[in-house]
Amino acid sequence: MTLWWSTLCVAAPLLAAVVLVLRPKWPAVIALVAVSLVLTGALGLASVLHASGPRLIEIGGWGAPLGIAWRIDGLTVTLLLMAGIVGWPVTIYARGYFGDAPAGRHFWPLWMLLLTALCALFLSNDLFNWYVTLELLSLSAVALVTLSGKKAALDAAQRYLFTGLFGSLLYLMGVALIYKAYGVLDLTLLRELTQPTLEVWVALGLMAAGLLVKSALFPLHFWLPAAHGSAPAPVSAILSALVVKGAFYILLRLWFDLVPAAMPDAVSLILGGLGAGAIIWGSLQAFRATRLKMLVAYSTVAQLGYLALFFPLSEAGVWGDTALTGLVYFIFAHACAKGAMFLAAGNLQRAAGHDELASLAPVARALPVSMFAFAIGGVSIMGLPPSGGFIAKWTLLNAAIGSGGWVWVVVMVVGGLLSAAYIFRVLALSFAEPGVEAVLEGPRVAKSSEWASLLLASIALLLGLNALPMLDLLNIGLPQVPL
Amino acid sequence: MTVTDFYALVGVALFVMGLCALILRSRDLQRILGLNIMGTGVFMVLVTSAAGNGEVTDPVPHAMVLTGIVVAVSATAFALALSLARERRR
Amino acid sequence: MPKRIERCLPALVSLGAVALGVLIALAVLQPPDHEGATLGKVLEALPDSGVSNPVTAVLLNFRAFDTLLEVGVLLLTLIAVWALDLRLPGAETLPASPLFSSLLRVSGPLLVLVAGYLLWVGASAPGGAFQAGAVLAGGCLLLRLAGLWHPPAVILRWAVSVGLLVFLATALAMPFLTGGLLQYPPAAAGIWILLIETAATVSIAAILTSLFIAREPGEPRR
Amino acid sequence: MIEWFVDGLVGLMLLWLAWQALTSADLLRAVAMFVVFGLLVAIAWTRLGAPDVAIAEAAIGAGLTGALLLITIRRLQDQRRAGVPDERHAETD
Repeated sequence: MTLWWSTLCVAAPLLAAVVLVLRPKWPAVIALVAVSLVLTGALGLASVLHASGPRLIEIGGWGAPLGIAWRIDGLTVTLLLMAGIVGWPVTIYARGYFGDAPAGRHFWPLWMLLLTALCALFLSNDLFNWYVTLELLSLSAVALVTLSGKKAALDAAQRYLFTGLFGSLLYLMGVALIYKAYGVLDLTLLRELTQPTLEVWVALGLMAAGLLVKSALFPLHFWLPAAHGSAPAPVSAILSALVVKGAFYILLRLWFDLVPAAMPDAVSLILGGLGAGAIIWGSLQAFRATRLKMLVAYSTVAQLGYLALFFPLSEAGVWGDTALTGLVYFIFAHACAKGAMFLAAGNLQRAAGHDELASLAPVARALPVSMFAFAIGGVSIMGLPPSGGFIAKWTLLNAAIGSGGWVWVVVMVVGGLLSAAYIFRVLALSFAEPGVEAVLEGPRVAKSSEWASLLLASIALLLGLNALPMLDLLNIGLPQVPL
Repeated sequence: MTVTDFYALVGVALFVMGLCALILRSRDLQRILGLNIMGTGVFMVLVTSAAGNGEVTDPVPHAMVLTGIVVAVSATAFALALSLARERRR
Repeated sequence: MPKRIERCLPALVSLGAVALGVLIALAVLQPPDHEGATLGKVLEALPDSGVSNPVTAVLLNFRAFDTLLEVGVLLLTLIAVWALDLRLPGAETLPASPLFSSLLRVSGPLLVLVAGYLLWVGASAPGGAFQAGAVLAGGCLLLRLAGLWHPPAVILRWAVSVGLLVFLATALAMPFLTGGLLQYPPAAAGIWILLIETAATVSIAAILTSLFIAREPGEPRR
Repeated sequence: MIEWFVDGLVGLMLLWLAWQALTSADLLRAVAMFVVFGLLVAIAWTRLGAPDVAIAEAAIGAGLTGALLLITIRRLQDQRRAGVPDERHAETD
């Protein structure tokens, strides 16, 4: 059964993409079916995981090192669930957003291929297979950014493309060095093999650099705000919620299975320092942003910093496990909250015909559902109870306090305050003096788009109210740092 | 140093040259050439890892490079189309 | 950025890149730490793979999942280029000349023949779907230059997707036959691989040709 | 000895051609250099015992990529000559 559940996650969106190329009718329905199947597959895997624990699936029946294997454990299944859960509202939203516009015709197959790439990436356990999924992921992401056809979006897409390809090639060079040294690509096998030698350090450095560029860790985030800010709203949501997490997931797997135990502490400190830099810098930029979508995009830069804080915390023995739990929960909660914020921002932009913060107030009052969705998403981003973001940050904070990492505690608290500052800039729009009558210049916003943003935001909230099942799931087969 | 090592070093040099061009050149087309040459450098390191030991060569790196070449041409086609589109909206 | 830093940028970048290159070069020159673990397995499993060319065996059997996704990358690129909506002028053909048309009459069938040969021989010697597809695309482009390439939109859409469709259908059919994803029954593996490769060759040729033309079929012409 | 001579020549030519392709200000010349570079890479693959890769490199890496680069240069020139921005892409939304 495990085979079918996991196959479903990859095959359903891939088949949908081909069908959409062949016969572009009822695209939203086909996409919705595919996303539902991904979700079904992920839920099926979760139940199998509960019943019989983590396992490997050997594609082609060869097994490593000859063939490629999929790895089913708590981390994989949690992230697959994330893809399915975020995919649902985004698909509904996109149907209302694109309508019959020509750009929409291409959105659907590209989105399905992106989802295929993401699911294959989360399942994979093979260094070269990851390269292929990474390319599929970034190329589809870049193509989605171009859909608005505007000059700014095309320029951002070009930068995104070059940066992404650059990152892939750095990663591939690292893979080449590893293969040269050990003749193996499977991560589980490599875990037993890698030694702290020069070639392993160089390879790891290259792979990490490539993946950090792709996951936009400060100061390698330079491509992100323009790309995420100028893409069509459903695309921004997909990029911020899901795509950046793909590269980070690989980094996380490498951290657990490829990095030899003799890793100098300085490396994780540097990564943590970059994370702290991201939190402070990204938040300040978000606070200074004049456009709503840029504000949300810079918020992503800041939030990605929390992911990097995990690395120094992971080496603190038992607190490392706590930190990992917090991290994965953070990834999930951020995906829902940030996705919801981008969708809501897209509604405001749609209705107003622009997204200049200074003159959005009338529109904000005209779209209470979207504002409410933005607010709930914001609560989770700030890390206030009872949201998923609260559970995630609380867990990370616990790990930091428990392991005596007071610097990280301070960074997280300051980051929370700063995020509150920029999110309240947006929420204040609702409470502005009612003097100006709402002038809606843009096209009408579909009701389904408004409710889709609220749906996603509510999931972020639900993650906080009902955290235990999720936490149980992701603790199955938790990866361990080599000691 | 063997012939294989020599080619591996050529590959590294190509990687470095392509990388510099990608960062320093301003025109799209030159940067795309840079990416392609950088990729060729990586492929060369991969292929030399196959010829490493013994009489029989390992086919896995060859398959990886074949895949890589196809991915590279796809990315190149897309990048070129994108630069045309950008030029049009200028 | 201050002017002075900007002026030094090329030197700084080059210096950094060269330093990186030296590190990679040192790593590359380290002797390998293995006796070809994968290579041994490849040679051991080759008789069961359905083909005798080890590279084809890796691409379409041992690591076929990579190749499946790679065909996906090709199709993705085509959709991406179509989405850019370049609005290129209608036809980019060469003026008709008797020399060119006679060249075409000779080279057209020849290229199809070469492509078919490459596809067939890929099972046992260098060659395979990607090489065959590229050669076939060359032929299609020649036709296009002569103004003779007008496939109906529906056929072109099927041609670009049939490779992925057949590959995926095969992958999904295998669990019923052998119980494993993309796990061929050893006796018939060669036939399944040939089936996938044939479909893939058609798609690769169609996609590469369409990437070159860069205009979605069925789009209004300028 | 003769082998070293051939391989040394191929390797150094590769570096020289890559340098030319990357530094030439004339784009057409750069692309021409790149195509020759691709063909030489194919030779390098055969020297390294990878004939499958060599065929693919010659057909795709040099041939197809080269053709794509050339047609793009031509299309860029055409577009510049036409010079009229497309109304349908005027900034909306």
